[in-house]
Amino acid sequence: MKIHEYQAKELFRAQGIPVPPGEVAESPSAAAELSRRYGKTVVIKAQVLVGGRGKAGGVKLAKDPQEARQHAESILGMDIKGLTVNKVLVTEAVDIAKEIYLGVIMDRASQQAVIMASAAGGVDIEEVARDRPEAIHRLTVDPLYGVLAFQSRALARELHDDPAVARQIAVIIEKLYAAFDETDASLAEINPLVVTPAGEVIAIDAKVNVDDSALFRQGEVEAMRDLSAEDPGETESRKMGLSFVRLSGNVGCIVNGAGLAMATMDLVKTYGGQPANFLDIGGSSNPDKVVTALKIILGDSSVRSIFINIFGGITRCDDVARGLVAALQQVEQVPPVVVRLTGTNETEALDILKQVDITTAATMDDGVKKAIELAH
Amino acid sequence: MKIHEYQAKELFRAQGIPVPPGEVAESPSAAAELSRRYGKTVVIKAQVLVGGRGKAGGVKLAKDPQEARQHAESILGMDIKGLTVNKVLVTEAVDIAKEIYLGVIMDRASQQAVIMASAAGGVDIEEVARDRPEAIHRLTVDPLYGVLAFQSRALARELHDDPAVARQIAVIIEKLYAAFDETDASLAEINPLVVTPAGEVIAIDAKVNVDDSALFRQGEVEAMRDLSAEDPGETESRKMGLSFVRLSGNVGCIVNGAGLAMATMDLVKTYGGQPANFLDIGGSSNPDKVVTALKIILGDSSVRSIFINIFGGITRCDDVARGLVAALQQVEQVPPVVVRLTGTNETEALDILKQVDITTAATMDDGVKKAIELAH
Amino acid sequence: MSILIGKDTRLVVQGITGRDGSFHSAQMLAYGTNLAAGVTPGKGGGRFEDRIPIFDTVRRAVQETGANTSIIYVRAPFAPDAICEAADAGIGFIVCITEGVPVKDMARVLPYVRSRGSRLLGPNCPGIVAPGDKVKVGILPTAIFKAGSVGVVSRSGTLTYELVFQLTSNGVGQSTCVGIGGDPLIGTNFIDILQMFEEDSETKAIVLIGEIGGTDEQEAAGFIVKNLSKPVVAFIAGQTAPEGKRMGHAGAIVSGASGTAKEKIEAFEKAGIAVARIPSEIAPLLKKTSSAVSG
Amino acid sequence: MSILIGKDTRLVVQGITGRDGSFHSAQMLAYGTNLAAGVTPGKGGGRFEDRIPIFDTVRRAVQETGANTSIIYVRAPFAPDAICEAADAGIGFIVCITEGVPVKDMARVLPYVRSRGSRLLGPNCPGIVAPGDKVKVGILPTAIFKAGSVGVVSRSGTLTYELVFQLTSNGVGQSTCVGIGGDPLIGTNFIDILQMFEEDSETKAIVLIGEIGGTDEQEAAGFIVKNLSKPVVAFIAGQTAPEGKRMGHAGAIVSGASGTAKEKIEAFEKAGIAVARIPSEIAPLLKKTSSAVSG
Repeated sequence: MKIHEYQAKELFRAQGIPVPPGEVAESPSAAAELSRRYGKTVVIKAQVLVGGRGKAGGVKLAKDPQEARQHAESILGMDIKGLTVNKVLVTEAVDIAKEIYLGVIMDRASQQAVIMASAAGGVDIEEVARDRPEAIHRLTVDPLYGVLAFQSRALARELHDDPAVARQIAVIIEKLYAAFDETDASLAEINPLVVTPAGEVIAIDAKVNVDDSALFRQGEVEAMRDLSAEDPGETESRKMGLSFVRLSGNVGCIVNGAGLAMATMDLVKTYGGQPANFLDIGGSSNPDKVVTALKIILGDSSVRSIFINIFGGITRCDDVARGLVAALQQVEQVPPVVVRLTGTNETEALDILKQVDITTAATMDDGVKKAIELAH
Repeated sequence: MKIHEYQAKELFRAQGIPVPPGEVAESPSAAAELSRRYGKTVVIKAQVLVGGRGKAGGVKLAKDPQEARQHAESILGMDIKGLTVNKVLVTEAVDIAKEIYLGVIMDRASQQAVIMASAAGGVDIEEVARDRPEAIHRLTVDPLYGVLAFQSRALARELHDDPAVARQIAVIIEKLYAAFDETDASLAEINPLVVTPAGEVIAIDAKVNVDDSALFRQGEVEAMRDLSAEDPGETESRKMGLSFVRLSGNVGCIVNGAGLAMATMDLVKTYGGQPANFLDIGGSSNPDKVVTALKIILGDSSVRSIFINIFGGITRCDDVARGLVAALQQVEQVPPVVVRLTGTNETEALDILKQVDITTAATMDDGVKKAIELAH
Repeated sequence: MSILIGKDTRLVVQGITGRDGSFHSAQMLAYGTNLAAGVTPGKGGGRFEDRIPIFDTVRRAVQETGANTSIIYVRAPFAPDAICEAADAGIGFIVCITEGVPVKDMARVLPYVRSRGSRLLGPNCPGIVAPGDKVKVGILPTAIFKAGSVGVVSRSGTLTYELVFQLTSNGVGQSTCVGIGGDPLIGTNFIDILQMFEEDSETKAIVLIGEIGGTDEQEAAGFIVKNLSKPVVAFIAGQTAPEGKRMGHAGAIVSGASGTAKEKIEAFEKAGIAVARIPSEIAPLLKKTSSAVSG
Repeated sequence: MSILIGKDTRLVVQGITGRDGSFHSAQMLAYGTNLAAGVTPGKGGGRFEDRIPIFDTVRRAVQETGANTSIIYVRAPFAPDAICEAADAGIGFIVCITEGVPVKDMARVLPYVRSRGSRLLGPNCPGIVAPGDKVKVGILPTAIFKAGSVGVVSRSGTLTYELVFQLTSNGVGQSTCVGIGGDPLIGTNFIDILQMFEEDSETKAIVLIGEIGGTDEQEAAGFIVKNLSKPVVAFIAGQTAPEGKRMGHAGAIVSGASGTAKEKIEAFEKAGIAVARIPSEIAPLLKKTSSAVSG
């Protein structure tokens, strides 16, 4: 789960990481009012759950309330990579002497958290990683010990020569890891961590992604979820325990199992079609899930046909077929549906499916081809 | 460092371990008042930093305020193994269906904390360990993982057959370990942990010893230190960074180093004398420490002679000698003193010691023998 | 011979009285697995299907029945503890089916399991099947399998069923089929299984089923070139997956430019390993690469 | 040959600019120890006595000077981190002089050190001296030593000086003298050192100096009977220590009936090991037990 910059900064602030004063505004007048209150130059920053807002014009300096209002006006409602900006963060501008990159990720290869840091901060860290990998310092954190003092101290010394500044950075490294650890994050990042001309160290940006599997014990983070910033289909599917991702094609896909769902999308593409979505309904034959899945897909007006690909496995296919029939009867104005069902009691299942107006397919290849054809 | 039962119960209560309501009283009338407030049978328990108070008559049931007053009167001021009772704990009596022993110690052999538990609680656990070792269950706790749920569950099942009771015990096991861990304890013990006829589990006694080396970060526990309950010599020596333990003999000992101090005491005994104390002044030649050491020893009127045994080591002996002279000149009415000094600049040291009226000795054996003789 | 499981497997099911645990225990028994014991705290003393003894703890189950393999069906918040319990009780091979285990918990559990000398498969995996021995430790549907000489290793669930079904339909039997799981941190990875297949005399060729996310497939490709003598056919799901979205599995996510299907396919092809572009190509490619594959 | 230290020792001093660190560094240098580097965070780039380079981190010291042994003089709250830093930097042998390290910290540090393949001596120990090689890593006064064939291992500090002084005064030289430290949890115990002395060709006889608290001496007695061919003379301090009182050292405490000097002396005598009742008996006993001991 992703949270906004202003929310990540709240988590950092609670941990004791220095961040500049700032508040969120949902209207130009609120932004102007905040600018007035701070009484100095502020930054107006688009709050969207996607990177690249700077290049899209979503971050602007404002000297006075009038300018704050103007910039907020231009940023609010802006579309950044398909997401609409509903909130801006109004935050005090900070003088910058040096920018540092600091991030913690859960590293799959070492199976431990890794702290990545670079004295070349403020830029796209993936570019640095590609072009100048030696500019990135990596510190693997033993999950049983956390960040040890000698580690944060040594890393901080790599980032800044001034011992007084390095000491501040060492503390921030430990606190960033604490924030990462305590919130079950998969990523916690400060880019840039700024050293001011006066030698103070401040986090002027903040990014935190949290492990979805840990949300059951991260109530405070879960409460930060911004439903207005996500696809309504994703919200709906999450509530039903489905997994849904919208794509831009016209062949809707309903599949049981994530790997099979991806392989089905890939096959649609291979045969010249365009998948409209990823949708994994899991192992159950519960008709409610199928109804929800159909409704979510039908919410996308570009969908021209739907391919349902179920590998029955241990689930009995006749059960699945009954669920499908019940679901299809509850939903109106369905575009053509192609069903492929394999597994125990497959024959009985095909008999049951005769009750509804659908096309059946014997194999995945066959089903995909038919669905693409029907989408034309 | 040892703390009183009522203080250990405060720590347990803060951790969520069930303990009966209770408060401390320093006078019979206060005890009577507490009994009135609870309005039911209470137990009056001597608060002394030593075991065996039950056998000494320091624990008594009181049905009403009058009885509470009487028992408090008899217990307050009582001498238990050389310690005077200044406080009693007045606590609600609990009905007992079963008594369990539960303790956590830092185990030197495995270098980990070990939880010891026995369904034979309420008795001297060292006796159980000797006579029926199979009645004691041991659970070694990996310091990097703490008590895992499956471990506390399995241990609790060994202690009680009723799953509902065992579940309560499992939670208490985890909380007792948490109290142990969070307070840097060397021992945390509940004896007995009581199961009531109604199936509730309650800690009716509590004992916590804390690692002296960790007191610098255990301010809350350090504040629990009861100076009135310890030897004033120990208090004084701790303040000066010395290590002192009073014994019952008449040959006072001042030694640098713990092992050498013990060996010196042992040698006094071997040669027919009785050591009056253990006193380690550490590696320093600071005259203030020697002054303090002398004053502490002189506080004991049974001391008839003093043996000062210093193995100079890296410290220069002439420095030590100057410290000794300064110290002896600051203290009046000193019993005969024998000094043995060995190490660098030993000869100069002996010259310096001629300024004061003391006996010198060339070896430890020689010094001990002379001190014993002077004590007669 | 099969890998990891076989005739010597004596299985204990952790969470045997739950909905999934009891259902799949019956399935495993029916296939032929030697199900020695079940564990559900507080239900010790009972029996599953009137014959399999249930214990309160894994340790007791091991003591009483000699169980050497465990499968875990308990809910995600309790699965890490269940894994540790099995390792602590001396279980050598632990299969965790449970989905949705927090990654942070796995980061702590994995060194625990290793320090006790155990091997973990999963979590969030479908388990393992040895068709020749008729042993299953997991949730895979047994009807799709056929004894043979192809080792299958996969990060996926139903996609594995589909691909195994296609192999069997084409007359290609399997030696062992292993689902390593779709989570970011797992106990056993491609390389571990590839090494075992290399050493397994029964296995003549290998199918590797990967998906987007992480670099396990790239590392597997490097390992195959250096250490494997047996032919491998790979398939990677998720070529159409967008960046930054979790595709069902917690581990199936493209981060920035890393973990894409394209990058993984290229890694295999650079290493000279055949990659099937669509599922139905796998069986023909296998037959082409290995004369030992029947059908 | 000596044990643990010798001509190959390249020492880094952690806390070299502190009061104790600088004093003892000068002493070690004067004795002949190869002091390769010092470490004090924030003082990297400087030099000790105008010649020994000082670094900010142990890792850098190891990289630049090839240090393989470390000695720690930092204050107790920071000592556990210093030990971990040394182990993480690849230091094979770490000596921690610091007194007053919380026991809980040591319980976490010890597995860390082991997992990195390092050995820790201490904490709260006087260190180690090899008189034949003129190498000292610690705080022991060098004037008391004489090269020879007796290995000394002790839980104590000044008592060790006293006893070594008596050996030397009686013409009995030492191969290596090791202070294992007086804390309850230590990195290297009697058995570890006894095993090394057994394997050390230079050592012909062993003096073991124990004290009250714990069961290390009892275990050492058991180990000696089973595994040692060389004669051992033991001495135990604390026969007059009362129950429940910490006698200076954190580890020197009799708990209930356990950890008494009596119990330890009995364990040695049962095992047929000579026990000196008073310090001055040690040298004569040694000469009686071993013809190899000169003097």
